[in-house]
Amino acid sequence: MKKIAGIIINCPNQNNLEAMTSHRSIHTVPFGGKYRLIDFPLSNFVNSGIRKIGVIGSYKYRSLTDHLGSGEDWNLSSKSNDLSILHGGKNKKIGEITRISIQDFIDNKAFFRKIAETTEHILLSNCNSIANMDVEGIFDFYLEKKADVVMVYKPNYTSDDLYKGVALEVERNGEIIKILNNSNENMDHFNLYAGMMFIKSTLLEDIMEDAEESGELDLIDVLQSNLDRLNVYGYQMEGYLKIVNSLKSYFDASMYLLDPEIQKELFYSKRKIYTKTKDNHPTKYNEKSKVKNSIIASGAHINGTVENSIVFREATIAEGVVIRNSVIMQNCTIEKNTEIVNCILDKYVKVTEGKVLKGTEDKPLLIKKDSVI
Amino acid sequence: MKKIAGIIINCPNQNNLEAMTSHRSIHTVPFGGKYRLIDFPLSNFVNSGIRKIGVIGSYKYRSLTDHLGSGEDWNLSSKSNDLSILHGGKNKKIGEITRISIQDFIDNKAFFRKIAETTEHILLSNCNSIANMDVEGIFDFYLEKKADVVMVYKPNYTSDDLYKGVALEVERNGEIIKILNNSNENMDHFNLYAGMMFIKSTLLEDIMEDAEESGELDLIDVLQSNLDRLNVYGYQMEGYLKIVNSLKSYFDASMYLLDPEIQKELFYSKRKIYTKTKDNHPTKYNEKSKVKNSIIASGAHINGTVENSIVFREATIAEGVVIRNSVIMQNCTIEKNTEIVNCILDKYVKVTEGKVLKGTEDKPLLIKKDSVI
Amino acid sequence: MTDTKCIAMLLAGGQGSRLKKLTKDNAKPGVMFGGKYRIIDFSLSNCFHSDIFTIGVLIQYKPLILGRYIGNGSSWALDKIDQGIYILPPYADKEGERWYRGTAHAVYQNIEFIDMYDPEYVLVLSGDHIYKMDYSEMLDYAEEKDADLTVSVMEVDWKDASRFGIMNVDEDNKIIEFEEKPDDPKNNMASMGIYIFRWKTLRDALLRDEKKEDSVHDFGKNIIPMMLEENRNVYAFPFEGYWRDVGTIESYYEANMDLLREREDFDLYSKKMRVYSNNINSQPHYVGLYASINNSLICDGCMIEGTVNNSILSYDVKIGKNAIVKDSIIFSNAEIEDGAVVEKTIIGENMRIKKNKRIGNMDSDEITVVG
Amino acid sequence: MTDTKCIAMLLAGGQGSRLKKLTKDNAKPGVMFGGKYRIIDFSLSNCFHSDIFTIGVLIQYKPLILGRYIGNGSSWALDKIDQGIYILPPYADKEGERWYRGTAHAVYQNIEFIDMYDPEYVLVLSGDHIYKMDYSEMLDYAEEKDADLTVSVMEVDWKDASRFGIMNVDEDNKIIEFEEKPDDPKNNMASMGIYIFRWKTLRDALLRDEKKEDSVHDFGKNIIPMMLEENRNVYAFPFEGYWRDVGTIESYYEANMDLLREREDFDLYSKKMRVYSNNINSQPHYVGLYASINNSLICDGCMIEGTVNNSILSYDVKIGKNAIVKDSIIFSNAEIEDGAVVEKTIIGENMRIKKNKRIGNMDSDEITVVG
Repeated sequence: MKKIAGIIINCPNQNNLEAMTSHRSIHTVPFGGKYRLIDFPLSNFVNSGIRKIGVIGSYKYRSLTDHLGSGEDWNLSSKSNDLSILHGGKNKKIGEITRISIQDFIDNKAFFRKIAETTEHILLSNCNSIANMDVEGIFDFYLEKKADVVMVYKPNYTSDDLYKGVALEVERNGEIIKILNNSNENMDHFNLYAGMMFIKSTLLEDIMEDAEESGELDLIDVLQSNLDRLNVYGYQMEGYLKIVNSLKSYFDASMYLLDPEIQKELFYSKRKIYTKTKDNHPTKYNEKSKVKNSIIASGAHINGTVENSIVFREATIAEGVVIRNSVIMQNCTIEKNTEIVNCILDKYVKVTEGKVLKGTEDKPLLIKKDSVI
Repeated sequence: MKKIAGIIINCPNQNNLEAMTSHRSIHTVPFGGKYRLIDFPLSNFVNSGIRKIGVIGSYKYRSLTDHLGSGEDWNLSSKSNDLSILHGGKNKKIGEITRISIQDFIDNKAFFRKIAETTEHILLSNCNSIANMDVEGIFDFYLEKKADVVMVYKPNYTSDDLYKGVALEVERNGEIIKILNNSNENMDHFNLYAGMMFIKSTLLEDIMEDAEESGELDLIDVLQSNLDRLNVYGYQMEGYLKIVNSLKSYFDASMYLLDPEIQKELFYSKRKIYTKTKDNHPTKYNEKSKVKNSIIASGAHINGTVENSIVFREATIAEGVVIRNSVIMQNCTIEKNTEIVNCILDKYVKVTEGKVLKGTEDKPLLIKKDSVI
Repeated sequence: MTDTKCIAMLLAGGQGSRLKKLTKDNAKPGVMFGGKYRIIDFSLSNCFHSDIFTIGVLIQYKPLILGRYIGNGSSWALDKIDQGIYILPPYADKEGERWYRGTAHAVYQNIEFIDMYDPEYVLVLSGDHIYKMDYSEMLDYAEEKDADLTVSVMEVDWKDASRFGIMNVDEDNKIIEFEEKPDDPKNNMASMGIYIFRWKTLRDALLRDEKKEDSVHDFGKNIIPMMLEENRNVYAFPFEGYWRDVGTIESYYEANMDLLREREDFDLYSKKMRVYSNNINSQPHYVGLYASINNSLICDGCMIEGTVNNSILSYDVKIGKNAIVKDSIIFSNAEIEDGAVVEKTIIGENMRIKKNKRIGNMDSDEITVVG
Repeated sequence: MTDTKCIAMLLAGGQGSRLKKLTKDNAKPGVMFGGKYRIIDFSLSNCFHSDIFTIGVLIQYKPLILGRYIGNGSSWALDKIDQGIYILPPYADKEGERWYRGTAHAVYQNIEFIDMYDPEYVLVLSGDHIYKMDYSEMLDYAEEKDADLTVSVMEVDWKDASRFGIMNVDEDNKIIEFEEKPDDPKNNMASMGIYIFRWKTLRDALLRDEKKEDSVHDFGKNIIPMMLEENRNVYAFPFEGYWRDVGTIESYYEANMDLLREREDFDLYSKKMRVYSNNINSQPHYVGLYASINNSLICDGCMIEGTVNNSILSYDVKIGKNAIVKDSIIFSNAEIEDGAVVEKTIIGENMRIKKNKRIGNMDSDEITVVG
């Protein structure tokens, strides 16, 4: 995989995650007990042997640089400059759905120059697709088809929330004949673009050059209008995919993790999901703890009842607490005799003694980072 | 030095470096053959044993994250989170001279919270002061005086360029009784604030809190108006200091490096100046090379004449070239039979065969990054 | 960086045969502890927190696992330029090939290493102790006393005193006599096996000891008695707090169980002098629908469907349905299959306890070891 | 990560006594080369560029400098999770203590290490060769040929052939005969001492060789002949390009001087398969007012006031006023004082040539070594 460079794009429509993205870019939204969203695409890259990776950031870069460092936790080497954090997010918002900003590429010409000598193919990925992808399989398909572009899709996707995404019409031979914006189309079942594509690096360079002149800055649009002259193929992925771009989809994706099958696919695969390691002690359960069907990260103290929930690193759950169907992020402190149902508690939230917090499955209650309730 | 955290500020008036700061923040302006400006304050911190360091960036963060990585080249450990790259540069421009934006601190409250437990003193430094500072000596003075703030100054400074800086009036016992903006005062000799100060962390927190209410966001102004109620002392530094904040001062500072005494003080001290290491081969001189009184970094190819100049890593100087009193940055290519005098060539400049480029000592000619002449 | 005032030499040499199967393929300091840790983590983390960044690890028995575990030292933030953790094995030179023949001989063989740093003091540590200690306080003490040798000591129960090296001191804590495992101890201040030597003095002592034919080249048996005999400045540094030698299965098991007792004198959970380790990247653990976990420590990657009580589970342990684990320590990647019962047992890495099998017994005095 | 297909075992063992003073305190692969490099940089950089990220370095002679130099492997971008460079010294286990008794025995002693990765192939390298080579091409070749053993070979001058191990091959490059230093060579295809073994086959061969009392446990003398005898698939992989064994002062000196000749077959200056090394943080070098430098390689930290011609200067070398250095190699931190003349000489680390002293002679056949 030496001739591939990977780029994780800065999803422009990140604001649907409400207060979760007010202090951080969507890349670093905490997920699954110890991860950040970007860990999934980044691990997918690394697991396929890609060692030139650019991550397009935003002006809210602190949590991103803090999380990634030089990439050593993803097995990336600072010596060989495997990981670059790129400028990003200066572009204006493009419509409602996740799309790809060509301006972000143009702003990082220095990166493209650096990788030019050794790169023939570029793998683009969203930062918010939860999946454990077989990138090598996609690449083989891309080579075999002699394609200019291969877009990965999840077939027969049933949209279970407001998000509709980019839909693809795919021929039997795999060719893509139409790219649709499904927020307009309102289809029930469709082929959802999974947020990952291979593209020839020379083609992307041409597109960047054209875009500087034409001002057409959405890569999806450019591909759609050039489908006739380019070899654009769709690769049908198997397995689990969830794109996180709304509070509801975040909550759903979290709850799906409790499904042993999905857990197995994401975490027990030979392709590991990497994240920043931390020196937490093992999680301590006391005499009164009652935990069922939950994911618990290290460094936590569990003294109460936790059901169908995700508990992040260093959270403290006091005695007499009942937590159900909730996401409790890192460093939260839940004091005695509180009840928390269908909630998402961002980092460092403190819930004081005796409080009750309840959302619904359809509208989970989000508590902002650092709040004291 | 366990109870000190160091913060390198984002000098708001960086624009005086003209095209050198159009694509990068002032932190990462290349200097002295292989360094970036930030290497000096960062090495000063590290050499005194400070291991909690924040660097306030700007929206032009790519070169900064690329240069610093996790800080391993400065002996900082990613495991113990020694180095944080902080948000910065959102504040408006405050006057003409280098001052300190309190807004940048407010925007990074998460960092201050993280260091709060272990930190009692904060060392603030500009990113553009060229000096090899004895920080331990300053700290001892600060403790001995039981000071709230110690500002380091260079006594009897003669301003040799347009830059006037912050001037301090200091009593015999070291107390500072007045802080002046010398661009207004136009003094010939004065005590120049060297861009480094110790401040009690509780005091800085109070100032941040007040600033959020009052909107008074320049730390220098705040100190000036509170001189009567605070213990603010001046520490008289010895040795070489140059603040780089204009093209002229950049050029002068570069030429001063050729002075063996200044070289010795900056580079042959026990306190080393660290920078990002690179895998360059040793510099290759050919049969025709003639080099006098110059600093040459590794990875260069020298086949011509170089006098009184600074040549950065991986520059190539062809046969028949004459370079005098100039700064040739990384990856420049100087083709045959060219003449370059009193110039600053930014990275990746290519000068084609036979060209002549001349500036003057007072007005050196700056050639922008990536230019082909 | 600033001059190196003190470097550490960590004795990780011995076979540790009293830990039985736990040291079958592994040096003693490399044995897992407290779920996610290995024994050596405690000394190495102490070094980092004490600003001691140069550590030589002297090892000749089965160094593979420990060497890979230590890696570049970055786990303990000890991956510095020109400083860090250096594995120092036996080696050959022009004079020939020599194994380490005693604790002092191992340091003698690495005089060249120490001289590269030319420190004022050398801290000698054992790799099999569980404790949190800021060595910089001991170093300050050594400087204050102008001591050639400072020995860290702690009060032990009088009834145990005869199992330790006992230091008899004057009112200034100067050691006037050292008795190795005395039948009739004069006091209960026991040596913890932590020494700070003035390097100049130690270097000289090592060179002379090496030439003595009757010496076994051991710090406790030869070097310290020699220094006392020569009237060197030898001081005791009194340490208060939790400290355990985990050289036997019983002491190893008890020290693990201490973690579940939440002792105030040994707070693994506080961020103060946090114990670092080589963190494995494993997913958060999953607790199943019918699981029950009480008073236990659980690491990342575990999948628990059964009952876990008063136990410590390392990384990636699987506990099947209706399985019961009590008062036990399970090393990483082990599996307790459905319906199996494990009591008062230490289960080694990668072991598998078959369905419905019973191992160990709560009521037994013996600790079962499976490895 | 993906499965480990091939790991490397780098033989860094021998004393290298033919390099005289250069290996006084240092293993041969640790000797400086080309100014900023050490010999081992070439093999390690090759490994990185060939996607071989797991390397065991087998060493027992004076491992201190080399071990510190290799550090965490990050210099060659080999600091991976569960992969990287591992120093493998001799060790003790329950059966006792054993030194490495031959190249094959050294690998035999580390079967446990290799088994941890369970690779399909093992690449065996020497630590004293100067060359750039993409081993992944050789690995592809080995797979294509379904070879149990692939030996990298190159054409040497016929007159030199009898100094090498010579491979006689059939038209498919299958090796049918191997002659160690034949008086009357049948061809000029010499073994470069680079082997790719199928691990299963090698493991078996090592176990059997270990039991043979008459074996010296050497790859060239025992293992390869045994495999040929047993009619294994043994193939020659023809290599074209620059390759030097730098085991003697003369060959070491010549290989250094080759760098100044800008040979097309060995481009140190290109970014392709760039040679990595453990970079020292030193300031750029300074060239004084009266200095003259021609056809030379100069590293960071040097301060040059005199004349340097056709020479290689490592880090932090000082050349005084009116000093002359010609056709010489100066190791780091050495100083040539004012007026001294150094010709055709190798000056070791930290050496100081006093004022106006003369060392070496341009016209001599001998290369002077000061160290």
